[in-house]
Amino acid sequence: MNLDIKTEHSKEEAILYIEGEVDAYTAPQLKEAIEPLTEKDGQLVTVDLTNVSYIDSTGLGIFVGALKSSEANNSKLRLVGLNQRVMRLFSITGLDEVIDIEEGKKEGTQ
Amino acid sequence: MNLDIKTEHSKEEAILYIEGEVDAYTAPQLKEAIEPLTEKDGQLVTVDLTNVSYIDSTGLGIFVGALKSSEANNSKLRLVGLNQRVMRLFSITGLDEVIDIEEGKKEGTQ
Amino acid sequence: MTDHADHFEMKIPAKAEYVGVVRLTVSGIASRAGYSYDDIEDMKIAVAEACTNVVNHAYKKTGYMLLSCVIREDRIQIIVADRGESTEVSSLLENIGPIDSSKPVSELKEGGLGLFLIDTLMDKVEISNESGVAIVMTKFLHRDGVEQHVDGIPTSADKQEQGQKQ
Amino acid sequence: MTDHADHFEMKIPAKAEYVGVVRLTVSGIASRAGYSYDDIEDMKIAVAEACTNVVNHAYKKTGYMLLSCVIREDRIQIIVADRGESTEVSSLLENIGPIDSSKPVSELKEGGLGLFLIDTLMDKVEISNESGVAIVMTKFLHRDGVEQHVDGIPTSADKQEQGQKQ
Ligand SMILES: Nc1ncnc2c1ncn2[C@@H]1O[C@H](COP(=O)(O)OP(=O)(O)O)[C@@H](O)[C@H]1O
Ligand SMILES: Nc1ncnc2c1ncn2[C@@H]1O[C@H](COP(=O)(O)OP(=O)(O)O)[C@@H](O)[C@H]1O
Repeated sequence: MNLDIKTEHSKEEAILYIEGEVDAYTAPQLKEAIEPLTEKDGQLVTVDLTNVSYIDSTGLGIFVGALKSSEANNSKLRLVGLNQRVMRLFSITGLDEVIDIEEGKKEGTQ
Repeated sequence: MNLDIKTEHSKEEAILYIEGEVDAYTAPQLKEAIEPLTEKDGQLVTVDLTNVSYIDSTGLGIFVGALKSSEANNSKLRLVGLNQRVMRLFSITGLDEVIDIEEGKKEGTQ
Repeated sequence: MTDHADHFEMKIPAKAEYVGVVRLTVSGIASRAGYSYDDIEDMKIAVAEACTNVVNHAYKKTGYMLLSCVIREDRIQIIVADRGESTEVSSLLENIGPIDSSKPVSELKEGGLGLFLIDTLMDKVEISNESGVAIVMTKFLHRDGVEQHVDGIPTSADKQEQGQKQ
Repeated sequence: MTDHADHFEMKIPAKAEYVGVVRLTVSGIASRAGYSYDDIEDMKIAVAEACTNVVNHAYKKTGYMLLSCVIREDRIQIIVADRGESTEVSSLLENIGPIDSSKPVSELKEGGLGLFLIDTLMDKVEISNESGVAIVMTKFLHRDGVEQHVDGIPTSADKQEQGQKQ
Protein backbone atom coordinates (compact mmCIF):
# COMPACT_ATOMS: atom_id res chain seq x y z
CA MET A 1 0.00 0.00 0.00
CA ASN A 2 3.06 2.25 0.00
CA LEU A 3 5.19 4.03 -2.57
CA ASP A 4 8.94 4.26 -2.80
CA ILE A 5 10.59 6.75 -5.17
CA LYS A 6 14.27 6.95 -6.14
CA THR A 7 15.60 9.68 -8.43
CA GLU A 8 18.72 9.37 -10.61
CA HIS A 9 20.26 12.24 -12.54
CA SER A 10 22.47 11.82 -15.59
CA LYS A 11 23.58 14.56 -18.06
CA GLU A 12 20.29 15.72 -19.50
CA GLU A 13 18.04 13.08 -18.06
CA ALA A 14 16.29 12.57 -14.76
CA ILE A 15 15.05 9.05 -14.09
CA LEU A 16 12.47 8.31 -11.42
CA TYR A 17 12.17 4.73 -10.20
CA ILE A 18 8.72 4.21 -8.72
CA GLU A 19 7.93 1.17 -6.60
CA GLY A 20 4.62 0.17 -5.02
CA GLU A 21 1.03 1.36 -5.34
CA VAL A 22 -0.03 4.74 -6.68
CA ASP A 23 -3.38 5.73 -5.20
CA ALA A 24 -5.02 8.74 -3.56
CA TYR A 25 -2.78 8.34 -0.51
CA THR A 26 0.56 8.00 -2.28
CA ALA A 27 -0.10 10.18 -5.36
CA PRO A 28 0.87 13.47 -3.65
CA GLN A 29 4.31 11.95 -3.02
CA LEU A 30 4.63 11.12 -6.72
CA LYS A 31 3.49 14.60 -7.75
CA GLU A 32 6.08 16.19 -5.48
CA ALA A 33 8.82 14.11 -7.05
CA ILE A 34 7.86 14.64 -10.72
CA GLU A 35 6.58 18.19 -11.00
CA PRO A 36 9.78 20.12 -10.10
CA LEU A 37 11.70 18.05 -12.68
CA THR A 38 9.24 18.83 -15.47
CA GLU A 39 9.61 22.53 -14.76
CA LYS A 40 13.22 22.59 -16.02
CA ASP A 41 13.64 23.75 -19.64
CA GLY A 42 15.02 21.00 -21.91
CA GLN A 43 14.91 18.31 -19.19
CA LEU A 44 14.07 14.75 -20.16
CA VAL A 45 12.07 13.17 -17.36
CA THR A 46 11.85 9.37 -17.53
CA VAL A 47 9.53 7.63 -15.09
CA ASP A 48 10.24 3.93 -14.64
CA LEU A 49 7.06 2.10 -13.60
CA THR A 50 8.53 -1.43 -13.72
CA ASN A 51 7.81 -1.99 -10.04
CA VAL A 52 4.42 -0.31 -9.90
CA SER A 53 1.84 -2.98 -9.11
CA TYR A 54 -1.21 -0.75 -8.85
CA ILE A 55 -2.34 2.60 -10.18
CA ASP A 56 -5.74 4.28 -10.30
CA SER A 57 -7.22 7.52 -11.59
CA THR A 58 -5.52 9.69 -8.98
CA GLY A 59 -2.16 8.36 -10.17
CA LEU A 60 -3.12 8.80 -13.83
CA GLY A 61 -4.06 12.39 -13.00
CA ILE A 62 -0.54 13.03 -11.72
CA PHE A 63 0.86 12.05 -15.12
CA VAL A 64 -1.63 14.32 -16.91
CA GLY A 65 -0.46 17.14 -14.65
CA ALA A 66 3.20 16.30 -15.34
CA LEU A 67 2.53 16.23 -19.09
CA LYS A 68 0.91 19.67 -18.94
CA SER A 69 3.79 21.01 -16.90
CA SER A 70 6.37 19.55 -19.28
CA GLU A 71 4.60 21.12 -22.26
CA ALA A 72 4.38 24.49 -20.55
CA ASN A 73 8.04 24.38 -19.51
CA ASN A 74 9.55 22.81 -22.63
CA SER A 75 10.69 19.60 -20.94
CA LYS A 76 9.96 16.02 -22.03
CA LEU A 77 8.08 13.28 -20.15
CA ARG A 78 8.26 9.57 -20.87
CA LEU A 79 6.98 6.56 -18.99
CA VAL A 80 8.78 3.22 -19.30
CA GLY A 81 8.49 -0.32 -17.96
CA LEU A 82 4.70 -0.45 -17.59
CA ASN A 83 3.38 -3.93 -16.87
CA GLN A 84 0.28 -5.20 -18.67
CA ARG A 85 -2.16 -4.18 -15.94
CA VAL A 86 -0.80 -0.64 -15.65
CA MET A 87 -0.55 -0.30 -19.46
CA ARG A 88 -4.17 -1.37 -19.74
CA LEU A 89 -5.32 1.57 -17.62
CA PHE A 90 -3.42 4.05 -19.80
CA SER A 91 -5.09 2.52 -22.88
CA ILE A 92 -8.61 2.40 -21.47
CA THR A 93 -8.43 6.06 -20.49
CA GLY A 94 -6.85 7.10 -23.80
CA LEU A 95 -3.78 8.48 -22.02
CA ASP A 96 -1.53 6.28 -24.18
CA GLU A 97 -2.39 8.60 -27.07
CA VAL A 98 -1.12 11.75 -25.41
CA ILE A 99 1.74 10.53 -23.20
CA ASP A 100 5.00 9.00 -24.50
CA ILE A 101 4.83 5.44 -23.15
CA GLU A 102 7.08 2.43 -23.52
CA GLU A 103 5.82 -0.92 -22.29
CA GLY A 104 7.88 -3.81 -20.95
CA LYS A 105 11.02 -3.97 -18.90
CA LYS A 106 13.46 -1.73 -20.79
CA GLU A 107 15.45 0.66 -18.65
CA GLY A 108 15.15 4.37 -19.30
CA THR A 109 18.32 5.24 -21.23
CA GLN A 110 18.33 7.68 -24.12
CA MET B 1 -4.99 -17.48 2.22
CA ASN B 2 -4.73 -20.89 0.59
CA LEU B 3 -2.78 -24.09 1.16
CA ASP B 4 -0.98 -26.25 -1.35
CA ILE B 5 0.24 -29.73 -0.39
CA LYS B 6 2.55 -32.00 -2.37
CA THR B 7 3.45 -35.52 -1.19
CA GLU B 8 6.64 -37.37 -2.12
CA HIS B 9 7.28 -41.03 -1.27
CA SER B 10 10.75 -42.58 -1.02
CA LYS B 11 11.66 -46.01 0.46
CA GLU B 12 10.61 -45.63 4.06
CA GLU B 13 9.81 -41.95 4.11
CA ALA B 14 6.87 -39.81 3.11
CA ILE B 15 7.60 -36.13 2.69
CA LEU B 16 4.85 -33.54 2.64
CA TYR B 17 5.66 -30.13 1.20
CA ILE B 18 3.24 -27.57 2.60
CA GLU B 19 2.88 -24.14 1.05
CA GLY B 20 0.70 -21.26 2.17
CA GLU B 21 -1.35 -20.47 5.28
CA VAL B 22 -2.60 -23.05 7.77
CA ASP B 23 -5.74 -21.78 9.49
CA ALA B 24 -9.22 -23.02 10.37
CA TYR B 25 -10.17 -23.05 6.68
CA THR B 26 -7.15 -24.92 5.32
CA ALA B 27 -6.34 -27.16 8.32
CA PRO B 28 -8.81 -29.93 7.33
CA GLN B 29 -6.89 -30.28 4.06
CA LEU B 30 -3.63 -30.68 6.02
CA LYS B 31 -5.20 -33.24 8.36
CA GLU B 32 -6.44 -35.28 5.44
CA ALA B 33 -2.95 -35.36 3.95
CA ILE B 34 -1.02 -36.22 7.13
CA GLU B 35 -3.23 -38.56 9.13
CA PRO B 36 -3.37 -41.55 6.73
CA LEU B 37 0.45 -41.47 6.48
CA THR B 38 0.94 -41.57 10.25
CA GLU B 39 -1.30 -44.62 10.45
CA LYS B 40 1.25 -46.83 8.65
CA ASP B 41 3.48 -48.90 10.97
CA GLY B 42 7.17 -47.90 10.73
CA GLN B 43 6.51 -44.96 8.40
CA LEU B 44 8.65 -41.84 8.74
CA VAL B 45 6.48 -38.81 7.99
CA THR B 46 8.44 -35.62 7.31
CA VAL B 47 6.49 -32.40 6.98
CA ASP B 48 8.38 -29.60 5.24
CA LEU B 49 7.08 -26.23 6.42
CA THR B 50 9.64 -24.10 4.55
CA ASN B 51 6.92 -22.34 2.57
CA VAL B 52 4.38 -21.97 5.34
CA SER B 53 3.97 -18.26 6.02
CA TYR B 54 1.22 -18.49 8.62
CA ILE B 55 -0.04 -20.99 11.15
CA ASP B 56 -2.40 -20.66 14.10
CA SER B 57 -3.81 -22.91 16.81
CA THR B 58 -6.01 -24.90 14.45
CA GLY B 59 -2.90 -25.82 12.46
CA LEU B 60 -0.92 -26.61 15.62
CA GLY B 61 -3.79 -28.88 16.66
CA ILE B 62 -3.41 -30.88 13.44
CA PHE B 63 0.20 -31.63 14.39
CA VAL B 64 -0.82 -32.69 17.92
CA GLY B 65 -3.32 -35.04 16.32
CA ALA B 66 -0.70 -36.37 13.91
CA LEU B 67 1.73 -36.92 16.79
CA LYS B 68 -0.88 -38.90 18.72
CA SER B 69 -1.69 -40.96 15.65
CA SER B 70 1.98 -41.66 14.95
CA GLU B 71 2.51 -42.79 18.54
CA ALA B 72 -0.53 -45.03 18.44
CA ASN B 73 0.47 -46.54 15.10
CA ASN B 74 4.24 -46.81 15.62
CA SER B 75 5.17 -44.31 12.91
CA LYS B 76 7.43 -41.27 13.25
CA LEU B 77 6.59 -37.59 12.69
CA ARG B 78 9.07 -34.80 12.09
CA LEU B 79 8.65 -31.20 11.06
CA VAL B 80 11.41 -29.44 9.12
CA GLY B 81 12.11 -26.05 7.58
CA LEU B 82 10.15 -23.92 10.05
CA ASN B 83 10.77 -20.20 9.66
CA GLN B 84 11.28 -18.04 12.75
CA ARG B 85 7.65 -16.94 13.01
CA VAL B 86 6.28 -20.47 12.74
CA MET B 87 8.95 -21.85 15.09
CA ARG B 88 8.04 -19.19 17.62
CA LEU B 89 4.47 -20.50 17.83
CA PHE B 90 5.66 -24.04 18.47
CA SER B 91 7.88 -22.69 21.28
CA ILE B 92 5.29 -20.45 22.88
CA THR B 93 2.81 -23.30 23.04
CA GLY B 94 5.40 -25.80 24.29
CA LEU B 95 4.85 -28.06 21.27
CA ASP B 96 8.57 -27.94 20.48
CA GLU B 97 9.11 -30.13 23.55
CA VAL B 98 6.90 -32.97 22.36
CA ILE B 99 7.24 -32.85 18.56
CA ASP B 100 10.48 -33.58 16.64
CA ILE B 101 11.25 -30.22 15.00
CA GLU B 102 14.09 -28.98 12.84
CA GLU B 103 14.30 -25.28 12.10
CA GLY B 104 15.77 -23.64 9.03
CA LYS B 105 15.85 -24.59 5.41
CA LYS B 106 17.21 -28.15 5.43
CA GLU B 107 15.37 -30.62 3.21
CA GLY B 108 13.82 -33.69 4.76
CA THR B 109 16.22 -36.50 3.87
CA GLN B 110 17.09 -39.30 6.31
CA MET C 1 -29.35 -20.14 -9.32
CA THR C 2 -30.08 -20.36 -5.61
CA ASP C 3 -30.92 -17.50 -3.32
CA HIS C 4 -27.88 -18.07 -1.16
CA ALA C 5 -25.75 -15.00 -0.52
CA ASP C 6 -22.92 -14.02 1.84
CA HIS C 7 -23.05 -10.47 3.17
CA PHE C 8 -20.11 -8.29 4.29
CA GLU C 9 -20.20 -4.81 5.76
CA MET C 10 -17.42 -2.40 6.62
CA LYS C 11 -17.19 1.13 7.97
CA ILE C 12 -13.89 2.99 7.60
CA PRO C 13 -12.85 6.59 8.25
CA ALA C 14 -13.06 8.54 4.97
CA LYS C 15 -9.33 9.20 4.69
CA ALA C 16 -7.09 8.58 1.70
CA GLU C 17 -4.72 6.50 3.81
CA TYR C 18 -7.41 3.85 4.38
CA VAL C 19 -8.48 3.33 0.77
CA GLY C 20 -5.72 0.71 0.54
CA VAL C 21 -7.27 -1.20 3.45
CA VAL C 22 -10.56 -1.41 1.56
CA ARG C 23 -8.69 -2.67 -1.50
CA LEU C 24 -7.08 -5.41 0.60
CA THR C 25 -10.41 -6.47 2.07
CA VAL C 26 -12.18 -6.55 -1.27
CA SER C 27 -9.36 -8.54 -2.86
CA GLY C 28 -9.64 -11.08 -0.03
CA ILE C 29 -13.40 -11.39 -0.43
CA ALA C 30 -13.24 -11.64 -4.22
CA SER C 31 -10.47 -14.19 -4.03
CA ARG C 32 -12.61 -16.36 -1.74
CA ALA C 33 -15.50 -15.95 -4.17
CA GLY C 34 -13.35 -17.52 -6.87
CA TYR C 35 -12.57 -14.56 -9.13
CA SER C 36 -9.55 -14.51 -11.44
CA TYR C 37 -6.49 -12.35 -10.81
CA ASP C 38 -7.53 -9.86 -13.49
CA ASP C 39 -11.11 -9.58 -12.25
CA ILE C 40 -9.83 -8.99 -8.71
CA GLU C 41 -7.46 -6.28 -9.90
CA ASP C 42 -10.35 -4.62 -11.77
CA MET C 43 -12.51 -4.69 -8.63
CA LYS C 44 -9.70 -3.26 -6.52
CA ILE C 45 -9.47 -0.25 -8.83
CA ALA C 46 -13.24 0.25 -9.05
CA VAL C 47 -13.70 0.10 -5.29
CA ALA C 48 -10.72 2.40 -4.73
CA GLU C 49 -12.17 4.95 -7.16
CA ALA C 50 -15.48 4.91 -5.34
CA CYS C 51 -13.76 5.28 -1.96
CA THR C 52 -11.51 8.07 -3.24
CA ASN C 53 -14.65 9.92 -4.33
CA VAL C 54 -16.04 9.61 -0.82
CA VAL C 55 -12.76 10.94 0.58
CA ASN C 56 -12.66 13.85 -1.91
CA HIS C 57 -16.28 14.84 -2.44
CA ALA C 58 -18.69 13.51 0.18
CA TYR C 59 -18.00 15.31 3.44
CA LYS C 60 -17.32 18.90 4.40
CA LYS C 61 -15.30 17.72 7.39
CA THR C 62 -14.95 14.08 8.38
CA GLY C 63 -17.08 11.02 7.83
CA TYR C 64 -17.04 7.34 6.94
CA MET C 65 -16.86 5.23 3.81
CA LEU C 66 -19.40 2.42 3.98
CA LEU C 67 -18.55 -0.73 2.08
CA SER C 68 -20.85 -3.65 1.60
CA CYS C 69 -20.34 -6.74 -0.48
CA VAL C 70 -22.79 -9.43 -1.41
CA ILE C 71 -21.45 -12.66 -2.87
CA ARG C 72 -23.93 -14.66 -4.90
CA GLU C 73 -23.32 -17.75 -6.94
CA ASP C 74 -22.84 -15.88 -10.21
CA ARG C 75 -21.89 -12.35 -9.15
CA ILE C 76 -20.45 -10.05 -6.55
CA GLN C 77 -22.13 -6.78 -5.72
CA ILE C 78 -19.95 -4.11 -4.12
CA ILE C 79 -21.58 -1.01 -2.70
CA VAL C 80 -19.60 2.03 -1.61
CA ALA C 81 -21.75 4.59 0.16
CA ASP C 82 -21.36 7.73 2.19
CA ARG C 83 -23.58 9.87 4.42
CA GLY C 84 -22.62 13.15 2.78
CA GLU C 85 -25.05 15.81 1.65
CA SER C 86 -24.52 15.57 -2.10
CA THR C 87 -27.64 15.69 -4.28
CA GLU C 88 -28.43 15.14 -7.93
CA VAL C 89 -25.79 12.54 -8.53
CA SER C 90 -27.95 10.32 -10.71
CA SER C 91 -26.69 12.09 -13.84
CA LEU C 92 -23.03 11.65 -12.94
CA LEU C 93 -22.62 8.56 -15.10
CA GLU C 94 -23.77 10.44 -18.19
CA ASN C 95 -20.80 12.73 -18.55
CA ILE C 96 -18.02 10.21 -18.35
CA GLY C 97 -15.52 9.18 -20.98
CA PRO C 98 -11.83 8.73 -21.68
CA ILE C 99 -9.30 11.47 -22.39
CA ASP C 100 -10.00 13.44 -25.59
CA SER C 101 -6.64 13.23 -27.38
CA SER C 102 -7.67 15.78 -30.00
CA LYS C 103 -7.59 18.50 -27.37
CA PRO C 104 -4.42 20.51 -26.78
CA VAL C 105 -2.46 19.15 -23.79
CA SER C 106 -2.98 22.36 -21.85
CA GLU C 107 -6.72 21.71 -21.79
CA LEU C 108 -6.57 18.16 -20.49
CA LYS C 109 -8.16 17.62 -17.08
CA GLU C 110 -6.26 15.94 -14.28
CA GLY C 111 -9.40 14.48 -12.74
CA GLY C 112 -12.68 13.08 -13.90
CA LEU C 113 -11.54 9.56 -14.82
CA GLY C 114 -12.73 7.81 -11.66
CA LEU C 115 -16.36 7.07 -12.56
CA PHE C 116 -15.33 6.25 -16.12
CA LEU C 117 -12.91 3.60 -14.83
CA ILE C 118 -15.53 2.17 -12.49
CA ASP C 119 -18.00 1.93 -15.34
CA THR C 120 -15.43 0.34 -17.64
CA LEU C 121 -13.97 -2.17 -15.18
CA MET C 122 -17.23 -3.46 -13.68
CA ASP C 123 -20.05 -5.23 -15.51
CA LYS C 124 -22.90 -3.12 -14.16
CA VAL C 125 -22.86 0.18 -12.27
CA GLU C 126 -25.66 2.16 -10.64
CA ILE C 127 -25.56 5.33 -8.58
CA SER C 128 -28.25 6.22 -6.12
CA ASN C 129 -28.75 9.10 -3.79
CA GLU C 130 -30.60 8.57 -0.55
CA SER C 131 -28.80 9.77 2.56
CA GLY C 132 -25.57 10.39 0.70
CA VAL C 133 -24.26 8.78 -2.45
CA ALA C 134 -24.26 5.02 -3.01
CA ILE C 135 -22.55 3.42 -5.95
CA VAL C 136 -23.54 -0.18 -6.68
CA MET C 137 -21.00 -2.12 -8.71
CA THR C 138 -21.55 -5.65 -10.00
CA LYS C 139 -19.06 -8.13 -11.42
CA PHE C 140 -20.20 -11.48 -12.80
CA LEU C 141 -18.37 -14.68 -12.05
CA HIS C 142 -17.36 -16.61 -15.15
CA ARG C 143 -16.48 -20.05 -13.88
CA ASP C 144 -14.02 -22.19 -15.85
CA GLY C 145 -13.45 -19.47 -18.40
CA VAL C 146 -17.00 -19.78 -19.72
CA GLU C 147 -18.27 -16.35 -20.68
CA GLN C 148 -21.82 -15.74 -19.55
CA HIS C 149 -24.11 -13.27 -21.20
CA VAL C 150 -27.05 -12.79 -18.88
CA ASP C 151 -29.86 -10.64 -20.24
CA GLY C 152 -27.47 -9.09 -22.72
CA ILE C 153 -25.26 -7.70 -19.97
CA PRO C 154 -21.81 -7.37 -21.52
CA THR C 155 -18.84 -9.31 -20.12
CA SER C 156 -15.88 -7.35 -18.88
CA ALA C 157 -14.08 -7.95 -22.18
CA ASP C 158 -16.91 -6.32 -24.14
CA LYS C 159 -17.04 -3.46 -21.71
CA GLN C 160 -13.37 -2.75 -22.06
CA GLU C 161 -13.55 -2.51 -25.83
CA GLN C 162 -16.60 -0.34 -25.53
CA GLY C 163 -14.64 1.93 -23.22
CA GLN C 164 -11.75 2.22 -25.61
CA LYS C 165 -13.95 3.05 -28.55
CA GLN C 166 -16.00 5.73 -26.84
CA MET D 1 -1.68 11.72 24.38
CA THR D 2 -4.58 13.21 22.46
CA ASP D 3 -8.11 11.86 22.30
CA HIS D 4 -7.92 11.33 18.59
CA ALA D 5 -8.94 7.88 17.39
CA ASP D 6 -9.83 6.22 14.08
CA HIS D 7 -12.67 3.70 14.21
CA PHE D 8 -13.21 0.69 11.93
CA GLU D 9 -16.09 -1.76 11.91
CA MET D 10 -16.66 -4.93 9.97
CA LYS D 11 -19.33 -7.62 9.80
CA ILE D 12 -18.46 -10.93 8.15
CA PRO D 13 -20.31 -14.27 7.87
CA ALA D 14 -19.02 -16.58 10.63
CA LYS D 15 -17.44 -19.11 8.29
CA ALA D 16 -13.91 -20.50 8.43
CA GLU D 17 -13.27 -19.46 4.83
CA TYR D 18 -13.59 -15.78 5.74
CA VAL D 19 -11.20 -15.71 8.71
CA GLY D 20 -8.40 -15.01 6.21
CA VAL D 21 -10.25 -11.92 4.98
CA VAL D 22 -10.32 -10.55 8.52
CA ARG D 23 -6.58 -11.24 8.81
CA LEU D 24 -5.95 -9.28 5.61
CA THR D 25 -8.03 -6.34 6.80
CA VAL D 26 -6.40 -6.21 10.21
CA SER D 27 -2.92 -6.41 8.69
CA GLY D 28 -3.79 -3.47 6.44
CA ILE D 29 -5.11 -1.38 9.33
CA ALA D 30 -2.17 -2.22 11.60
CA SER D 31 0.28 -1.48 8.82
CA ARG D 32 -1.25 1.96 8.34
CA ALA D 33 -1.05 2.50 12.09
CA GLY D 34 2.71 2.01 11.90
CA TYR D 35 3.19 -1.41 13.52
CA SER D 36 6.25 -3.56 12.85
CA TYR D 37 6.11 -6.74 10.78
CA ASP D 38 6.29 -8.93 13.89
CA ASP D 39 3.59 -7.02 15.73
CA ILE D 40 1.33 -7.26 12.68
CA GLU D 41 1.90 -11.01 12.43
CA ASP D 42 1.05 -11.37 16.13
CA MET D 43 -2.17 -9.42 15.65
CA LYS D 44 -3.13 -11.49 12.63
CA ILE D 45 -2.88 -14.66 14.70
CA ALA D 46 -4.74 -13.21 17.69
CA VAL D 47 -7.60 -11.91 15.59
CA ALA D 48 -7.79 -15.18 13.63
CA GLU D 49 -8.00 -17.15 16.89
CA ALA D 50 -10.84 -14.97 18.10
CA CYS D 51 -12.67 -15.29 14.79
CA THR D 52 -12.13 -19.05 14.68
CA ASN D 53 -13.75 -19.25 18.11
CA VAL D 54 -16.78 -17.40 16.79
CA VAL D 55 -16.94 -19.81 13.85
CA ASN D 56 -16.58 -22.88 16.10
CA HIS D 57 -18.38 -21.97 19.30
CA ALA D 58 -20.72 -18.98 19.01
CA TYR D 59 -23.68 -20.00 16.89
CA LYS D 60 -25.87 -23.05 16.66
CA LYS D 61 -26.49 -22.38 12.98
CA THR D 62 -25.20 -19.31 11.19
CA GLY D 63 -24.23 -15.84 12.31
CA TYR D 64 -21.70 -13.06 11.93
CA MET D 65 -18.27 -12.20 13.29
CA LEU D 66 -18.13 -8.57 14.31
CA LEU D 67 -14.75 -6.88 14.13
CA SER D 68 -14.00 -3.43 15.37
CA CYS D 69 -10.67 -1.68 15.55
CA VAL D 70 -9.76 1.55 17.24
CA ILE D 71 -6.44 3.15 16.40
CA ARG D 72 -5.10 5.56 18.99
CA GLU D 73 -1.77 7.28 19.08
CA ASP D 74 -0.14 4.67 21.32
CA ARG D 75 -2.26 1.56 20.83
CA ILE D 76 -4.64 -0.43 18.70
CA GLN D 77 -7.69 -2.06 20.20
CA ILE D 78 -9.19 -4.95 18.28
CA ILE D 79 -12.57 -6.31 19.33
CA VAL D 80 -13.98 -9.55 17.96
CA ALA D 81 -17.57 -10.11 19.01
CA ASP D 82 -20.48 -12.37 18.21
CA ARG D 83 -24.21 -12.43 18.92
CA GLY D 84 -24.25 -16.02 20.11
CA GLU D 85 -25.93 -17.26 23.26
CA SER D 86 -22.85 -18.26 25.24
CA THR D 87 -22.79 -17.32 28.90
CA GLU D 88 -20.23 -17.40 31.69
CA VAL D 89 -17.25 -16.76 29.51
CA SER D 90 -15.53 -14.37 31.90
CA SER D 91 -13.60 -17.25 33.46
CA LEU D 92 -12.31 -18.54 30.13
CA LEU D 93 -8.98 -16.76 30.44
CA GLU D 94 -8.25 -18.47 33.75
CA ASN D 95 -7.77 -21.97 32.42
CA ILE D 96 -5.34 -21.29 29.64
CA GLY D 97 -1.72 -22.36 29.27
CA PRO D 98 0.73 -24.07 26.93
CA ILE D 99 1.01 -27.80 26.25
CA ASP D 100 2.03 -29.86 29.31
CA SER D 101 5.00 -31.83 27.98
CA SER D 102 5.13 -34.07 31.06
CA LYS D 103 1.87 -35.70 30.00
CA PRO D 104 1.90 -38.81 27.82
CA VAL D 105 1.35 -37.97 24.17
CA SER D 106 -1.94 -39.84 24.09
CA GLU D 107 -3.39 -37.40 26.60
CA LEU D 108 -2.48 -34.21 24.74
CA LYS D 109 -5.40 -32.11 23.57
CA GLU D 110 -5.70 -31.00 19.96
CA GLY D 111 -7.55 -27.83 20.86
CA GLY D 112 -7.52 -25.28 23.64
CA LEU D 113 -4.53 -23.19 22.52
CA GLY D 114 -6.47 -20.34 20.92
CA LEU D 115 -7.14 -18.11 23.92
CA PHE D 116 -3.67 -18.86 25.26
CA LEU D 117 -2.11 -17.59 22.03
CA ILE D 118 -4.30 -14.48 22.04
CA ASP D 119 -3.26 -13.75 25.60
CA THR D 120 0.40 -14.32 24.82
CA LEU D 121 0.58 -12.38 21.56
CA MET D 122 -1.38 -9.30 22.62
CA ASP D 123 -0.45 -6.84 25.38
CA LYS D 124 -3.82 -6.79 27.10
CA VAL D 125 -6.85 -9.05 26.69
CA GLU D 126 -10.35 -8.83 28.18
CA ILE D 127 -13.42 -10.95 27.58
CA SER D 128 -16.91 -9.68 28.16
CA ASN D 129 -20.31 -11.22 27.74
CA GLU D 130 -23.24 -9.04 26.85
CA SER D 131 -25.26 -10.15 23.85
CA GLY D 132 -22.71 -12.77 22.88
CA VAL D 133 -19.00 -12.93 23.56
CA ALA D 134 -16.68 -9.97 22.97
CA ILE D 135 -12.93 -10.27 23.23
CA VAL D 136 -11.04 -7.00 23.50
CA MET D 137 -7.38 -7.20 22.49
CA THR D 138 -4.91 -4.36 22.82
CA LYS D 139 -1.45 -3.95 21.32
CA PHE D 140 0.71 -0.96 22.19
CA LEU D 141 2.67 0.92 19.56
CA HIS D 142 6.36 1.19 20.35
CA ARG D 143 7.62 3.90 18.03
CA ASP D 144 11.29 3.89 17.02
CA GLY D 145 11.93 0.71 18.95
CA VAL D 146 11.45 2.44 22.28
CA GLU D 147 9.75 0.06 24.69
CA GLN D 148 6.97 1.68 26.65
CA HIS D 149 5.79 0.43 29.97
CA VAL D 150 2.51 2.14 30.71
CA ASP D 151 1.10 1.48 34.15
CA GLY D 152 3.25 -1.61 34.45
CA ILE D 153 1.56 -3.23 31.45
CA PRO D 154 4.09 -5.66 30.05
CA THR D 155 5.47 -5.25 26.53
CA SER D 156 5.01 -8.07 24.09
CA ALA D 157 8.55 -9.28 24.81
CA ASP D 158 7.77 -9.66 28.52
CA LYS D 159 4.49 -11.36 27.69
CA GLN D 160 6.11 -13.89 25.45
CA GLU D 161 8.61 -14.94 28.11
CA GLN D 162 5.84 -15.09 30.64
CA GLY D 163 3.93 -17.38 28.31
CA GLN D 164 6.84 -19.72 27.89
CA LYS D 165 7.43 -20.00 31.60
CA GLN D 166 3.84 -20.71 32.58
N1 LIG E 1 -19.42 10.11 -3.21
C1 LIG E 1 -19.58 11.27 -3.89
N2 LIG E 1 -20.11 12.35 -3.26
C2 LIG E 1 -20.26 13.52 -3.94
N3 LIG E 1 -19.91 13.71 -5.22
C3 LIG E 1 -19.38 12.68 -5.90
C4 LIG E 1 -19.20 11.42 -5.28
N4 LIG E 1 -18.64 10.59 -6.20
C5 LIG E 1 -18.50 11.30 -7.31
N5 LIG E 1 -18.93 12.55 -7.15
C6 LIG E 1 -18.95 13.64 -8.18
O1 LIG E 1 -18.66 13.07 -9.45
C7 LIG E 1 -17.57 13.73 -10.07
C8 LIG E 1 -16.79 12.79 -10.98
O2 LIG E 1 -16.09 11.83 -10.20
P1 LIG E 1 -14.83 11.08 -10.83
O3 LIG E 1 -15.18 10.60 -12.18
O4 LIG E 1 -14.40 10.05 -9.85
O5 LIG E 1 -13.71 12.18 -11.00
P2 LIG E 1 -13.00 13.13 -9.92
O6 LIG E 1 -13.27 12.57 -8.57
O7 LIG E 1 -11.57 13.08 -10.29
O8 LIG E 1 -13.61 14.49 -10.12
C9 LIG E 1 -16.77 14.31 -8.92
O9 LIG E 1 -16.00 15.42 -9.31
C10 LIG E 1 -17.88 14.67 -7.94
O10 LIG E 1 -18.41 15.93 -8.24
N1 LIG F 1 -16.87 -16.67 20.88
C1 LIG F 1 -17.06 -17.72 21.73
N2 LIG F 1 -18.31 -18.17 21.99
C2 LIG F 1 -18.49 -19.23 22.82
N3 LIG F 1 -17.50 -19.88 23.45
C3 LIG F 1 -16.24 -19.47 23.24
C4 LIG F 1 -15.95 -18.38 22.38
N4 LIG F 1 -14.61 -18.20 22.39
C5 LIG F 1 -14.10 -19.14 23.20
N5 LIG F 1 -15.06 -19.91 23.72
C6 LIG F 1 -14.87 -21.05 24.66
O1 LIG F 1 -13.52 -21.05 25.11
C7 LIG F 1 -12.92 -22.31 24.89
C8 LIG F 1 -11.41 -22.18 24.69
O2 LIG F 1 -11.15 -21.55 23.45
P1 LIG F 1 -9.73 -21.75 22.75
O3 LIG F 1 -8.66 -21.50 23.75
O4 LIG F 1 -9.69 -20.87 21.55
O5 LIG F 1 -9.64 -23.27 22.34
P2 LIG F 1 -10.58 -24.13 21.35
O6 LIG F 1 -11.38 -23.20 20.54
O7 LIG F 1 -9.62 -24.93 20.54
O8 LIG F 1 -11.41 -25.00 22.26
C9 LIG F 1 -13.67 -22.91 23.74
O9 LIG F 1 -13.59 -24.31 23.70
C10 LIG F 1 -15.09 -22.40 23.98
O10 LIG F 1 -15.77 -23.23 24.89
